Amino acid sequence: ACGNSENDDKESSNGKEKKDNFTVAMVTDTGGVDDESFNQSAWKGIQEFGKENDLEKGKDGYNYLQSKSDADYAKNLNTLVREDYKLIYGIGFLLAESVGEVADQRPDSQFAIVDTVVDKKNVASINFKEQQGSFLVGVIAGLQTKTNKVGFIGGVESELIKKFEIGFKAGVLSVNPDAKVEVKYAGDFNKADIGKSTAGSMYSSGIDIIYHAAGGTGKGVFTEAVEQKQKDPKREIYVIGVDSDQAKLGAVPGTDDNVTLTSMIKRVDVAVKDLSTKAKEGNFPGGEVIEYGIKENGVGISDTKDNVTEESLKAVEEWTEKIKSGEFVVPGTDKEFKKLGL
Amino acid sequence: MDFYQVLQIIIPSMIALAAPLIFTSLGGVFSERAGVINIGLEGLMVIGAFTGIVFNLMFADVFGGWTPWLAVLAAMIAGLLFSVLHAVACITFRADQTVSGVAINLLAVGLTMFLVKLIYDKGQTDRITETFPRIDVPLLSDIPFIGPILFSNGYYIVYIAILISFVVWYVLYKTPFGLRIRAVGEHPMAADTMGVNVTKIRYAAVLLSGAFGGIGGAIYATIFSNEFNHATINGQGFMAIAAMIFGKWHPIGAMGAALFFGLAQSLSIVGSSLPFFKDIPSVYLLIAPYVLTIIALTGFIGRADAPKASGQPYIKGKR
Amino acid sequence: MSKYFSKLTSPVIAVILGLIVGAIIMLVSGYDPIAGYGSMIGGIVGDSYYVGESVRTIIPYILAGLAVAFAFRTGLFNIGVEGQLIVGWLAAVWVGIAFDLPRIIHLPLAILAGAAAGALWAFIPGYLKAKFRVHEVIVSIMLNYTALYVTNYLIRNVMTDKLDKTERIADTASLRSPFFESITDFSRMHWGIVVAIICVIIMWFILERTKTGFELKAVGFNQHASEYAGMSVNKNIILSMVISGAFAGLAGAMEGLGTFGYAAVKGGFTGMGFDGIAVALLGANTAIGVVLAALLFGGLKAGALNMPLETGIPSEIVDIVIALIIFFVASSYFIRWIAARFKKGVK
Amino acid sequence: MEYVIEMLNIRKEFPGIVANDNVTLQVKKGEIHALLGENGAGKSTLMNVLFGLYQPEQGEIRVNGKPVKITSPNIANELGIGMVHQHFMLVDPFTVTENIILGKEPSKGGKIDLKEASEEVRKLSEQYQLRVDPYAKIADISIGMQQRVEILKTLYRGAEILIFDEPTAVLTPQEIKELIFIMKALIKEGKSIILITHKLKEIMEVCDRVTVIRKGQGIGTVNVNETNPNELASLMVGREVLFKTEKTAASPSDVVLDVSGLEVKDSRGVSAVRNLELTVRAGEIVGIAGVDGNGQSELIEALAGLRKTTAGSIKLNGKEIRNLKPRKITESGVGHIPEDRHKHGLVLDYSIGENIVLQTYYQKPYSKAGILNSKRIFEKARSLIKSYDVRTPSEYTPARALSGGNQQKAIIGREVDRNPDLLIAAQPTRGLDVGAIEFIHKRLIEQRDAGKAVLLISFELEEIMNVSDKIAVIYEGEIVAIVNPKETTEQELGLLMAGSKRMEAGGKQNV
Ligand SMILES: Nc1ncnc2c1ncn2[C@@H]1O[C@H](COP(=O)(O)OP(=O)(O)OP(=O)(O)O)[C@@H](O)[C@H]1O
Ligand SMILES: Nc1ncnc2c1ncn2[C@@H]1O[C@H](COP(=O)(O)OP(=O)(O)OP(=O)(O)O)[C@@H](O)[C@H]1O
Ligand SMILES: [Mg+2]
Ligand SMILES: [Mg+2]
Repeated sequence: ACGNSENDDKESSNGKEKKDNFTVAMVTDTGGVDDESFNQSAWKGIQEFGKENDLEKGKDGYNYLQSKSDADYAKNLNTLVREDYKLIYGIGFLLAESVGEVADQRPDSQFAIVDTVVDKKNVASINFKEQQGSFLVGVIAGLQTKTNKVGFIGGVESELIKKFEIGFKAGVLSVNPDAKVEVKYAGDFNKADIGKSTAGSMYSSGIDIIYHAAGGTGKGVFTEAVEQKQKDPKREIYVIGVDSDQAKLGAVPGTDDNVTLTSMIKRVDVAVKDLSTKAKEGNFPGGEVIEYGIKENGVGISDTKDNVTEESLKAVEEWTEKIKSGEFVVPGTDKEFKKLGL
Repeated sequence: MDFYQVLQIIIPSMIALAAPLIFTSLGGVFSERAGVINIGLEGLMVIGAFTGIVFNLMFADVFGGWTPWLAVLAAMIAGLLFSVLHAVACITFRADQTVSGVAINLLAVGLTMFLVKLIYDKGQTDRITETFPRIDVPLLSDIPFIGPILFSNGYYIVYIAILISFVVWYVLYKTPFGLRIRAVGEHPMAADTMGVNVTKIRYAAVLLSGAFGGIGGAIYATIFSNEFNHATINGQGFMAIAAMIFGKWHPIGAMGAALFFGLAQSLSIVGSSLPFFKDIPSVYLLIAPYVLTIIALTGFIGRADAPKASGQPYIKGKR
Repeated sequence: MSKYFSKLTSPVIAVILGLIVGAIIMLVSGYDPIAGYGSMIGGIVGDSYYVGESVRTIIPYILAGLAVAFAFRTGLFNIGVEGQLIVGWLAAVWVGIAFDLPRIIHLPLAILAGAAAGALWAFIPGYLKAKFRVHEVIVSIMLNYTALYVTNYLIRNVMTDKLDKTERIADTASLRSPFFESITDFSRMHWGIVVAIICVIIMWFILERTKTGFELKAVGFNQHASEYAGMSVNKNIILSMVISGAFAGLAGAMEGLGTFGYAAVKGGFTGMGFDGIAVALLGANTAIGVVLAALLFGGLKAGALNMPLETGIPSEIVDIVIALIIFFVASSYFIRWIAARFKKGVK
Repeated sequence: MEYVIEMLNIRKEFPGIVANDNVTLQVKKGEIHALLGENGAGKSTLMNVLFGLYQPEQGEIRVNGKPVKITSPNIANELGIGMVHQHFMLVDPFTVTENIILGKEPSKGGKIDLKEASEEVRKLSEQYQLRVDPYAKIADISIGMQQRVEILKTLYRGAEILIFDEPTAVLTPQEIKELIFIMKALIKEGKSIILITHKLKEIMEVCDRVTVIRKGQGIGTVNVNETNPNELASLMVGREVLFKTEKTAASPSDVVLDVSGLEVKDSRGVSAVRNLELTVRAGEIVGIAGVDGNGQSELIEALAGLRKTTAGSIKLNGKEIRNLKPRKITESGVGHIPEDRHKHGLVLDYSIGENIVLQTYYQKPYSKAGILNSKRIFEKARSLIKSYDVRTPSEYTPARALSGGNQQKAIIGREVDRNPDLLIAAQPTRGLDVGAIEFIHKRLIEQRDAGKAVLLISFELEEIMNVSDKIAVIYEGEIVAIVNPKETTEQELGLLMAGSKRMEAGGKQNV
């Protein structure tokens, strides 16, 4: 690892006469590019964009800066502006404020933000219809629960995470009106222990499928499920992962079992690559909000679906069509959910 | 959900949450009883968590089911070695013990994260696959009523934590070594004039605290986070210090305090699904462990005095 | 002259030793320490933007350091600076949002609200220590968590409707300065630096020049003698915590009114409170020492951000260096011992 | 002649000071050998060298004629040297037995064998008639018993040579008697003793020979039966010392302090002062005589406002001051030299100058509008340091660095300088050398002659007899008798203090 970075360093500092590449870079939130969540996914998208356009990591190509605290967002964004990157991403709604501020200060630079809206001429906002993906995993959960009790564990209650919760609830109840969905918020995205204990209490109370939208806290949900399964292999309990395919978190050691039912996928990489390409071609959608839903291939369910039954898959397909065609609109807020009358 | 069922959910999670705190606070008891304040427990837990996870990842293929146990052992040794820094600074070089502890904390996080990036080239380790298995304690779990509450669905290491606190009590209060530790923490010069080697005893106590802190960190990481990153140990060391003070620097007291913290935390997690707690805004449940601790300290636990010489370097002949 | 010199020698030697050990670690790990430190220094003073950002980083470190140092000087260990800082942040932002006032009233009011909230939060451990002899360390650790959860709750449920951060404060309550921004190429350096310096002077003045300071320190050293001398031990314990908490609350207010302009739900502690302990101790708990320590500490932290981008060295190396420096300062006996050996050898 | 201990030409330096300069001490087997010198003369240092706590820069130590190197207390113990330190080396929360066995614990299978230990302690205490309760906690037992524990500690380790560093400074007359008895018993058992004391009477009573040191230098050794207190005192101080403090007859006038029906509870809530009646007039010194633990401490604390009283009245110049805050009491004209100078009297980490204004820092001219005027503070300090002969490098020196005597002088200067109507002096000369004692007694009498009321509390009968104009005997929290020092004897006082004889009229009469 270290040798590489030394080379990077040389290349980047030697290449003083900056080529006229279309360079892109991103600022992570405190999670970093290996958070197994949207930072990682975004970085993947940037890397792919780089590969397709023959760019290298470094000042002439693509790069990222990790923030160690909230205070670093603006500074990191500014640093990237000063390094003359053509398109600069702020990954995560936490960076909204800073992106807005720096965008004002640097009207000639192009920015993009993920997961929220920054209403500035030189900022493009990438949003996802997480409720749609969550709806699909909800359908699976609704059909496959044996106890008619399913759980949802959110990180911190917010508009964004609410979309996951509401979509999931709607999905479960649409196919299984008798089911009960228990919702709990851990109050933190980074407390695996809370996730674990919460999952423990849910499983003990008869819930057999848990969908989490809780980042690091959610990892604790997997741990609990795996341990329960290890102790009692006959137990049928599942976790539904989020953001990326989390199946590897659910593998039960020493067996072929996996407690991952499926995962709700949010293709930040697709969106980032897509937007970068548009910007390179001179079509930077500044000031616009670009929504990625099922239709845009921005959300969906994971490829790993060994535990998903045929019946569920068929249902998922049907609902996918309905959503794509606009026949069914998945609710994303409490209000919309009530209107649905489930 | 009836009450019995509630207990079945709360109690195992309480004990599990308490286990890392128990070990770490016992470490604190050793060190402070010998007169060396150890604010660095947090850092020692970080070292333990890091070592436990890295060892686990490296040797899971070799040791299989024994890996978590050996990882804890490795973490114990790592914590012990790391605490040598604290010991040398505080005992030999008469450093301010609080300062040294703060340095330990900073150093531990810096060093482990530096190493994580060096080894894994990312901000956290991979996830471990060999964890402590869930067990029903043979025989005991069959006891009617309390069996399912206390001895089912737990981890062996958690029960060991409770047993160890009794062992520590025995060592501190029944053996010559313990007598010397306590003497050195109260009145090092008296101990010195009685032929007790103050330096040696203090080194031993600080190293023990490192070993225990390392174990605590490893258990936490192995049971709860399954990986190591900068936020894996996030204040547990300070909670362990609180447990130690709450427990009046007594091993059994510290264990009791750790269990209390575990209970309060477990309540805050499980509470929102219990009938009685359901309507309480979650913030009340979240702060309950901390507020309850303060109330308990104010109300009925009352004053406890730290070992008299804690915080002071021992300089021969100085009064 | 020589007195000051000797006071400074061991910290300076400690800094040098810390940097040397850091360099060794970089070498062993296969990095180039010169490039590493070069990029770090670039990140501190490289150009006006970085200077501005470094100054901004230092502001809360100074105030948090003062908070810890003040308590230490009066015999108390305020490990609750973190919590006091968080509530001070929120209170200042709240005033910044909720009122519509001319700047000359609004800004001071918001700053004072931060100080008052921090003071109030520190009053609790002070009061409990005075009245019930409860150890201030546990109470303030517990209050750190309480502050975190309560402020998060307030932001989400009271100040906003389930949002993760408050709206921006009014311009009339902002510490931001177009002037500083213009001379530092849009850094977020703000007027908080003036507040911090005023507080440094206040702390020095209270402790060294006032009868209140005389009492506070006396109570810290010897409660029995202070009581005998007619001082109120309880009052002074509480007062000491309250003043310390006010500094901590100000640290938060500077973040809320200067750096950020809003308060956001926090996933965990800011860490500034704990860093304040290190700053205070590195600064030997004196006002001027805290400034120097904060300069070093904040500078290194600000510079660290530059290292991964330029050289690929994990920025944690800076944390290691800081920790080592603190170690060496703490073990100044060791440095003096070496120095004595050295002198003897020369003779 | 056979010496058990020989310390030859010992030199011990501390940074900036030579504590022992070429001192020689030779102790014969079976003798009690006194070590005499002013405060800070270097006695404790010499003994700490012998006990292995300090390493001498020069000189030789021989035990039973053999040269030895004593590098740690452990080695001293092995050589049969035991030390009872000036400040007790006891672990407060431990029991008597635990303290005694620490470092040499009998154990069985890794566990301390408390039974055997207690048995051994009991045996030892019987053999030497050192009454202790093996199971009591140190914090709960009297100073006298603590000292017996210290002695047992050395005996448990098989000490043949015992060092006592100022053992009597903290004891009551009764306890001193007991200690002397014990020392004699130890000699009979073949032990040898080195005794440090400032009390010449004790030296004359029990010792065989005396070695005198002055300012770190050995002055010489004399046989006790060939000398007298006056000679010893001048050997030690280097000048003549007056023992009987000279004073004219008192001329008491108005009542300054009037205590009646006072009830005070001690820290455990037990009644310590009961229905106490006491008056002190301007121009007289009233001494309170009594055995330690009869309510003296509680009485003083109540008078100074440091402890709440439950009933009665305390009038100062006719005004009620009972249960007022300490500051109100000080301001109404009470000066107080506290019993424990380290605990109450001084903030040891403050400079001596700051300590001098500890009671007045908030008043003009030392502070104005809440701001200290350090110039005036240290001016004041300089003048008091001069007039009270406080030996300190400067007014900025931390109080901690001063010797006990000089600390005491600073406190007295501070309290007297405030010109209080009533001066309470509690144990003002404890642990001080004769020169310092003389100085302090003079100051007390000066106050009296200036028309102030002085209340003196002391366990030293000699001090009470010498200085007081009137003696009130306290027993179990009551004043059981008031006597005129000129008309009483130490024997009579002793009986009164032991509670065996009450004056017919109770404590109510005024002389
Ligand atoms: N630990 C020390 N560090 C520096 N100087 C010391 C130390 N201990 C003693 N001294 C110095 O040595 C001298 C002798 O002190 P020592 O305690 O032996 O006196 P002493 O004769 O026992 O007095 P006292 O009668 O008051 O007990 C003192 O004047 C003091 O300055
Ligand atoms: N740690 C120390 N550092 C410097 N000087 C010391 C130290 N300890 C003792 N001394 C010196 O030793 C001398 C004698 O000390 P010591 O405490 O024996 O005095 P003392 O008059 O016996 O007091 P006490 O009332 O405690 O018996 C003092 O002059 C003091 O300056
Ligand atoms: Mg002495
Ligand atoms: Mg003395």
